[in-house]
Amino acid sequence: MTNLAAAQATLAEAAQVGAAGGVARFAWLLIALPALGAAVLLIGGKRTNAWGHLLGCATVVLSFLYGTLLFFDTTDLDPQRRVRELDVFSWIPVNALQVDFGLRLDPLSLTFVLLVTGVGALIHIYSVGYMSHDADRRKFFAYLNLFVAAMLVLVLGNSFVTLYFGWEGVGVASYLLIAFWQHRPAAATAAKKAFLMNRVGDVGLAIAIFLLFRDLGTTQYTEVFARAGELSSGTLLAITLLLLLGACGKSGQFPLQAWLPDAMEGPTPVSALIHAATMVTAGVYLVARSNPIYDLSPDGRLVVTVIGALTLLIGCVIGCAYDDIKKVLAYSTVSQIGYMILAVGLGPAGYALGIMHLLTHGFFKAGLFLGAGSVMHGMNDETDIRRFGGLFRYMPVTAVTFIIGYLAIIGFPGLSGYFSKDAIIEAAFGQEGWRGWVFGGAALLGAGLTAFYMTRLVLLTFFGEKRWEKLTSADGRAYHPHESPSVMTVPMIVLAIGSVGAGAFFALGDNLVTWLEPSLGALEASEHGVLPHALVPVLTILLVAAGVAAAWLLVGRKPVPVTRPVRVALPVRAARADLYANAINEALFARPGAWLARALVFVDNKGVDGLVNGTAALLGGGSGRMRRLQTGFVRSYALSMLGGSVLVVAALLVVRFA
Amino acid sequence: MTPTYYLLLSALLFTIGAVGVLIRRNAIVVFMCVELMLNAVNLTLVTFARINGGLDGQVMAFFVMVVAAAEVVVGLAIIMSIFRTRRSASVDDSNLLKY
Amino acid sequence: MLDPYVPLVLMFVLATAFSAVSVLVAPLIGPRRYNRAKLDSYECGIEPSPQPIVGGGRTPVAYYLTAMLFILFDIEMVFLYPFAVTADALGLFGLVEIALFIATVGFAYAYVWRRGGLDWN
Amino acid sequence: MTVLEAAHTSLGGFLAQVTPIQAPEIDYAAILPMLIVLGAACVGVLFEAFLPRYQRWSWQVALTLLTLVGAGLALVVYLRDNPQQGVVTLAGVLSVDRPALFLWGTLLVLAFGAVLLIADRSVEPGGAFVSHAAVRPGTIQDRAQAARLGMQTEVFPLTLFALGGMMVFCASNNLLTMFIALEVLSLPLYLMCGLARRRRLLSQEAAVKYFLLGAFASAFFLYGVALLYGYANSVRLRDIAEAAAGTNRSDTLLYAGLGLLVVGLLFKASVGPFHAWTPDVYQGAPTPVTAFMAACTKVAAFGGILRVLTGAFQATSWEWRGVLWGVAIVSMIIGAVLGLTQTDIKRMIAYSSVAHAGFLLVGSIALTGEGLSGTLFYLLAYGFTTVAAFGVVSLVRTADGEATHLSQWAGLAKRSPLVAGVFTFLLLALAGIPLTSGFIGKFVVFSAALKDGMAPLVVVALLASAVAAFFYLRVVVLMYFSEPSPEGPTVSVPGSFTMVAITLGTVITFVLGVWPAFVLDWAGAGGFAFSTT
Repeated sequence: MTNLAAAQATLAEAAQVGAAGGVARFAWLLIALPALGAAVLLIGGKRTNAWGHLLGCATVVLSFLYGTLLFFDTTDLDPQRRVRELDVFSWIPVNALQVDFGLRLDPLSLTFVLLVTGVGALIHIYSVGYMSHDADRRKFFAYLNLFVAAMLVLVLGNSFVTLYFGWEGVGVASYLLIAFWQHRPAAATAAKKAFLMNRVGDVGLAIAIFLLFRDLGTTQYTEVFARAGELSSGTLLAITLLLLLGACGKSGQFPLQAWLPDAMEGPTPVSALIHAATMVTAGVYLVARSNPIYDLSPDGRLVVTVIGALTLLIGCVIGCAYDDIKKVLAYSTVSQIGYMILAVGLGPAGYALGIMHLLTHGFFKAGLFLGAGSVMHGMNDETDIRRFGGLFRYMPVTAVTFIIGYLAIIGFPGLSGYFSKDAIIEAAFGQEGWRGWVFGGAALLGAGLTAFYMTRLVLLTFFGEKRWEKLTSADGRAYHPHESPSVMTVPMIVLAIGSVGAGAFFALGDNLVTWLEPSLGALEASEHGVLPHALVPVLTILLVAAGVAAAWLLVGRKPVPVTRPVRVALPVRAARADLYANAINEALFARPGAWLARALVFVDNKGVDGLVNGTAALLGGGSGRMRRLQTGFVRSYALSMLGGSVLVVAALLVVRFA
Repeated sequence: MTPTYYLLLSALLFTIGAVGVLIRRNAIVVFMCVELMLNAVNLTLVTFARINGGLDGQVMAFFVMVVAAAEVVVGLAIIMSIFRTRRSASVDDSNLLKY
Repeated sequence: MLDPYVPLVLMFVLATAFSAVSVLVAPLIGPRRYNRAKLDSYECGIEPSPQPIVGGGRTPVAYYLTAMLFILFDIEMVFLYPFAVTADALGLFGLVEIALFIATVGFAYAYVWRRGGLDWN
Repeated sequence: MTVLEAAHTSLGGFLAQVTPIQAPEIDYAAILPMLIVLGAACVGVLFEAFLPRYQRWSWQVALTLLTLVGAGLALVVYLRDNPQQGVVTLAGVLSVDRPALFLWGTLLVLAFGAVLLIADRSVEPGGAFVSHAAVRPGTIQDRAQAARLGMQTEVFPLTLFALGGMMVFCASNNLLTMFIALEVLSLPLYLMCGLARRRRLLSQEAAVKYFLLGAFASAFFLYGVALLYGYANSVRLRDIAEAAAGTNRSDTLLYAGLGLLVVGLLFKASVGPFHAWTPDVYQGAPTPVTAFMAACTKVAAFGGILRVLTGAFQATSWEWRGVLWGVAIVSMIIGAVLGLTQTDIKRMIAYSSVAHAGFLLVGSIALTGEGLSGTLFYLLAYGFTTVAAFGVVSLVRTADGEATHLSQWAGLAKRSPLVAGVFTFLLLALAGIPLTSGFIGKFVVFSAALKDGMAPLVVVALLASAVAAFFYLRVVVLMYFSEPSPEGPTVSVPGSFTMVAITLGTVITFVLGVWPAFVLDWAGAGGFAFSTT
């Protein structure tokens, strides 16, 4: 497609953007409700301790119900008229910078609304039970509500600035929630790490927005997309890469993936909601939302795909080596989001597939995390899977729902992961030439590895020897595994049902792809793939089966040591060290940074420091000295006034007559 | 006799008043210097009224006089109160507020 | 040709006569009761300095107060002069306005009076 | 107003000798808010005269607050159907146009907040004002009266007179009226500065300094008026503008007059090198009066500056703009740099107000629609933040009154997180951090200046705000990260008056920060009206 044609096509799309009326006129309520909840809980303080969690749940449930209403309101419309805008208020109506706060109601944003509020509501309910012993439960709900509100701003905003506002908002909420147990140093450090690495990405996003505003004078989606063709190819590439940098930061993609596993220090519902189902997928949303820009820049898309493929492999490999139940799930999240990024990087052939995988992943990964939380709840907050084993009998509901999620994620035929992940693998193989082989191969390999580490996880946790019987937890208590209360299991069951059915519902009859068409354009089927269409599912299933079998052979058949073996092969060691991501970060950035710093210290002491300190000293010293001019004597004040007047009059006369 | 001389005289008086504010220490005298400045302005106004052939300037002088009288009352009240406190009318003595 | 000045001259004569008569007649027909104040030298209505009391013979504050009040009310009257000259031309509107003006001054007067500004001691 | 009217009609009488004079048209509806305020001030004087001592406070407070509400209502009613282009009334003396109405509204609301602070008697038992100003500080009687609960209730009529003066000041169309209004607003303030219940010596000193320098500055203003009268043979802004458009007059008179006039105005606005009184007076005056001065006087002074520059000197803007650039730069630098090393919280806010005056001047000299509306918005935003900030300052106290030394504020957040939180928010607003009105204010003012080709000035302004942000943050750091000193101040539970004032200021600071559109619309609703028809 040439640039011109693309611009015309998007222009045509822009022309169809209608104003929201009817029930959609109150779409701001979606955001206002959780925001109100957060405000009440934060301002009300301890007074709301008794009922705060109920309010927190109620606002999100109401938001979800209203979101559902909006969804049906939209499905009633013609597909061409499903993109609607709602001006809420004009925020800064000055001169050229017209920052309006508006909402964009289209299939893409509504899909996210349903995901965020739906999964959010379930996790709110789950948290009532999970956090019941925590003194600060009210604050926890306040932050969760804040997160939901910010996330809705992110997905509903109709301009990049509004998106950025929500983007920062979810960053703050995520920071607060990771550090929720701030008395643990690990949690505080993890929060800081998440915040810093996110900042790197945010800078990219911010610069991309500046570039858009500089060249187009607007950040409104409709106008930006309609006029994206005016951008030079260099600017386009820069914008796509910068947006990708933002996406990498938020979604834990290479090279900014290291914060996500650490973020599991937060309470488990947070891991489920923010670091599995919703916030970390914001990067995927960003790329998908900016599809008219990415359409114009094949090079930019290629980088997206490469990053996705790389990350999905990294995540799988590391996931195989970890023994911490939440960290394994976290790396699995990294790798699954890698799939999504890979998909949206494929362009029109993959946008909708990425979103589909995002949705199914939202179900099964949230379910898996809640299951993990339920296991921890029954096991004195233990996370080491080597200390679990044979838990199936003690917590059957948790085990069944967890296993359903497991089957979904490895792509067991018929379950949701099967439909969404296979579609991506197929699309990857659908690329022409070396790309098809490389990306398809990576995706295929990832599927096998996923099967391996997830099987290992399930086997070690729920089956086999009861290794915990002879052990005590770190605080000296014996383990008494038990099933969680129903307020926790019900959300897990609901999510398990979603994990089973969502894929089929979305994929069969192309329901989701058709629904998303007004936002993402039509899905292009690949015709020149490197492998025949029929072959790909077969290969996938074979590889998955191989992965399961390998796991069974490794951990299912023989006793597992409670402490992890130290003498292991190099790949395992590498994987245990997060593939040296932190070391690489250190070697690539921190160490040279330190050298550079040391080299700069010299210059710094002499020059820069001198300049900075000099400025500060100059200001401070100048201030101290100028202060003395304020002598306290009226007459000297009068003198300064007279002097000033003479200067003013003299200057006026000089300007006039000179 | 040209009216310009009156303008010069009034400018001179105004300057003397302004300088007086700067160099005199007694608050009452400082204040009298301000009054001198106001009256110099009155002279200017009246002179301009004469030059321009209108009466506006003269009426404005009335207003200035009234305002000056009100200012005298307020000013003397303030100066008197601080004088009673400090037993000194020197403006240089009140410099607790500084820097 | 002297017509316009006749009333002026008449006024002048009358004024002179009145002051002369007042000054000359008073000692003749007035009562003679002397006291210390009457025999003192005249200085703006206050007792002449130095006084043997505390304060180093300075002028009492009450003097300033009265002087200030006098100046204020006196100077306000400057506006009555232009009004009086053009009273005819201004008509009812001017009358109402000047009445309001005097009422405003009256408020201040009421305040001074009620709060003891006019009490000498 | 009666004084003015009478005088003007008599002035006409002088000129016309005997021919009957047409009474001037008076649009009572337009000037009603002003009449209410000044009339109520007179009534307040009568209250003082005739009510017994123990009833005065309640009557005065009721009267003053009712007056402000009534005047506000009159303003709102008039706003609904006033003409877009404004009304010039009272024989061309006053022009009630959109900016004037905006400024009136701003003044009334800010004065409402300040009056609430003035009326509070629970934070400082008996109120912040002395009961007998004439008693000598340091004597036994003085200590006795510091403990007594009465206060000098003349403060209320004085406030109303000052407010009336401000309202006339920013609506006056003629320099003589402006001068009288200047004095009507200044004289009560001089007195109010000297009425603090505690630290009488500082309070009296503040009053003397403010008075002497104020009188000095009004002499300059007046000499400027006289020279301009000589130049244009009229003191009407419109006539001066027309005369300046012609060519055959002495430009020396024009520019000398303009310079002196502007000096007088800049003094009131505490701009630039004419700010010397500000820190001393802000520190010495009773805190509620400081709040009133800092908020309302600034509004009135900049209202006057905007009107004079637009009305009389637009044609000569090329000549004076460079000079005012310099003044604005000096003001911003002085405020920002000197604020860095202040140790007294009230002095620090005073220097901040000098810096803000510089920012406001940047917007004022743009002389465009955006400059006007931006400056008006800034005034409103700044006023509310300042009133609330001084309200908070009045709450932090030790046994002998307010604890204004910064070292006493150390660790305040640990002792009273709410007060520290509110004050932090207000400081951030003063620093111009987003989500506060201060940010929007700076944004609109600077972008108007930028659009009018004053980029270097805007750069200086941004640098100055960065420096200034440092000293606001210093206080925040002090409150949150320092250990409280053992004999530190306690924070009084605010009485309902102070509570309302602080809440009002804080809420509006926030609301204007997130949703400024509606006030910006109002501020930009129309320009000045000068024509005498």
